[in-house]
Amino acid sequence: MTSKERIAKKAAEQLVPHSIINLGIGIPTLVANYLDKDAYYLHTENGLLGVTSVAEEDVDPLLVNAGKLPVGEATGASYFHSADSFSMIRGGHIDVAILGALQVDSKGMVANWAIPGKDIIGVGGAMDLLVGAKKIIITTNHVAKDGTPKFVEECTYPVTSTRQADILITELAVFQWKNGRYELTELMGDTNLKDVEENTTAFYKVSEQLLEKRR
Amino acid sequence: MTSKERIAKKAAEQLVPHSIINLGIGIPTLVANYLDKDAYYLHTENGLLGVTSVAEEDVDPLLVNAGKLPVGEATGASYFHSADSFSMIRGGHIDVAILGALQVDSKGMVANWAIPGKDIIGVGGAMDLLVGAKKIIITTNHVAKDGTPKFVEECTYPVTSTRQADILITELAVFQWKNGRYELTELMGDTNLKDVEENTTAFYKVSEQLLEKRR
Amino acid sequence: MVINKISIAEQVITKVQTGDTLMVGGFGLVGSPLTLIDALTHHDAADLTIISNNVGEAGKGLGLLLRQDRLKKAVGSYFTSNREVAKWYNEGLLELELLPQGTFSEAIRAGGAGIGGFYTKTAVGTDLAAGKETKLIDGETYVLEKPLKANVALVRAWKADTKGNLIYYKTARNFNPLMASAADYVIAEVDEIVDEGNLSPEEIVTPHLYVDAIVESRLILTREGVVERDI
Amino acid sequence: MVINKISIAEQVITKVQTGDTLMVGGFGLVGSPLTLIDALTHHDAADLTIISNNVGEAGKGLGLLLRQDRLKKAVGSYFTSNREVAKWYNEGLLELELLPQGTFSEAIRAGGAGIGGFYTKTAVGTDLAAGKETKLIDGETYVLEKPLKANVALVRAWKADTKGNLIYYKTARNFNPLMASAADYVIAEVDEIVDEGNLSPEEIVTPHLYVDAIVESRLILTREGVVERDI
Repeated sequence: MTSKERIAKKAAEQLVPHSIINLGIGIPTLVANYLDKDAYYLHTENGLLGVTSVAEEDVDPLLVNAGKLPVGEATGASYFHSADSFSMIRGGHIDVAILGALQVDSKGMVANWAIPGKDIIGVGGAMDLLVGAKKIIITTNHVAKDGTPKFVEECTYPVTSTRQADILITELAVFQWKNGRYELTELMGDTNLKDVEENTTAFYKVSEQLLEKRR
Repeated sequence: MTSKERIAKKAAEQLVPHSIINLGIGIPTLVANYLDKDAYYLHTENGLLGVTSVAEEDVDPLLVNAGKLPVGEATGASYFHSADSFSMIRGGHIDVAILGALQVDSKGMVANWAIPGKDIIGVGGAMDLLVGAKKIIITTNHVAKDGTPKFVEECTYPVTSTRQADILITELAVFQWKNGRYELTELMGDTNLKDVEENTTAFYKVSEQLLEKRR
Repeated sequence: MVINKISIAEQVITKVQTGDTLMVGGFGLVGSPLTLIDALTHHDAADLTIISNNVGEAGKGLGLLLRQDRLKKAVGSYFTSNREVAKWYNEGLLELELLPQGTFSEAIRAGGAGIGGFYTKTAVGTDLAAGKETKLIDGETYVLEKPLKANVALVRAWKADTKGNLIYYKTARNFNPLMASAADYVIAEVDEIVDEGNLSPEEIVTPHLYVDAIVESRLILTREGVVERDI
Repeated sequence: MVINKISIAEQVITKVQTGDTLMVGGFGLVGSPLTLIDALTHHDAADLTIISNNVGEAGKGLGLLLRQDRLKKAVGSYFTSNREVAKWYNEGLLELELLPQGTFSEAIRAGGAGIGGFYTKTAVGTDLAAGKETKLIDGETYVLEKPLKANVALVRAWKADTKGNLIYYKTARNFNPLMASAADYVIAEVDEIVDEGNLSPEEIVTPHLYVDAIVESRLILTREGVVERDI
């Protein structure tokens, strides 16, 4: 399994069966591979509840997800227009949104739509999902391609919302937002606490249970 | 023909073929009898575009108009929920609303939803229709049951909207809202100007064409 | 976690608690969840705030709950359809909040859609805008209206599939799809339950994510009035 | 007064005038009115403001009009899907107004529904709410968003009946029904025109009162890209 797949699998484990899930582009899309397709309902903001994967020979160019990739239609699926779709999102009817991020900070803020110095010309549904979904899970590589931390003290990129992300999952660790701060609740694979520390500039607490276990 | 029927027929004559019409309760409902059913599209705010009359044997208790009376479904009709229906009304997609009134005044204000001293417990779609329809035609008896004028200097009943009614049709005359006042443009049947004057406390102008014709 | 949404009216109606705000679909009795209302008359929740276009008719539909003195307040657009409402109101036994029908519908949609408020021209300058905030937008005056939400919604649809997707029948649709989106717990009464996949994905009006429980209707509106169905 | 709404793309596209604001349906090329856009590339209206989620793709769909320098401004949520947009924007040849996708959809619906403005929590505290009015409602901060309207809407549907009722195909529905409600003149491009009565009244998504003209599609999106249909 690649590190991206491990992140996706870990995200899938956070989900309660029969919940309504919206998956963002990138690692979040991989989460679908670890879900029982009859027990989870995937929503895509361009207007479909009941997203499935599609075999190459069944691809319909007019049936796509929010990343404009071809998808399939589950039994019991439904289509709706964009205002109805975002009513579901903004109105709190999506149980979990799993999103990627450029940065996440100590205060729980997520930046995932714009890079300073580059043109700000696309946002899509990111802001609506971050505000509206009942639970937010961020899946991302722990550091950027240049090796700099993505889990930082304070976002230097424009934030997507002032709402905290509930869970942050990287190839190194899982962090849960609890009592106004992130708590490292689980180390991924053979990662140790020092690996996380060295690659993180954000403030976080290590959970008591985890410290207990490591003693 | 009864006087109500004459009012309804006159209202029907004001309509442009292929327009979208919403008919209120009472005299407005009768207007449908004078329309070519293939050339007018009747909207009812409880969620149907394409209202027709229905034969007694075909009555469906779950297919009614805004007055909760059984109606039929035209070819090419469509059903929608109440928010979509009022989007059509408020959004300016209804060409004409034909409504009854308790009072209409010199300023064009209409009162048709509440009577002072009686309980104010029902408004329905009256306010939305008066605000949203492109054109408002009021059809009403010229005087109340007790003989007092309904076309008055200033409404003493609570107004339904601050928007002027475009046309007022009674069994005595037709008035058109022009340049900030009503103009009497047509006398009904053998009514003369004195009949109108004696039964009206509102200010109105008699049209030049009518005065010309009567000379 | 709900897997099987198919429920018994008498059991699922216990979701309604004393003091709750309830949305109840229907335009008069058309599209009204008569079976669920009947179940509610046999359940003891009181002090209810009812968000419904009407309070049914005299002694019918929601009119039954009024006679049982179970309603604290009613929010709707046309209470005139039940002549008993005025009496209860005048005796101080029932509070009323009257909204134009378009504002009422839009407020329910806003409640379901996460909209904090909206501006409409409807009612501006009338008694129904008295005390409400107004705003001049592009030279026209609008009144601010707030969203409506509820603890429980009782709606009526025509068919449900086993997942909880709903379609509606003719003008019995009215407020039902809106209310299904604006309550914490949504119970749909339907005439027929079909297997999933039997409703076309394009024609589904209420997607299953809005529906928590499905009840098969026992009481229906016919030309002869409200009757028990032959099942 | 329109009786026969069935039109020829090249003729009806002349409704679009220089300086107009245009709504154009589609999520990328999915559900995009490709035939009408093609007709527009052969018509001389310029200085257009385009309200569309994207400006098509590079050299495809609305991307063709961009290359022709016919666009003054674009209002949408995700211009990244056409890599040429940034270049035009940076050279000062194209104005952009970026909205969150939910706000964008809701603003179009509001335009069609006579709503003067609405409050959303989306974008509060972000760069996209900069300069916008906010309001504290029940302890939470919302941002005021204005309705979007247009002179002409170009939409794509699956089938129209001869009256102009529309139904849509899968995720090609997207913004099309909303835009059909929010413009003074609405042209629908469809794959098939059926007789009235052939669409079920319960499944019609866009009632005919919203549609002024119907054009049969000539260009469609297939797995091989945009191609001419065999008719």
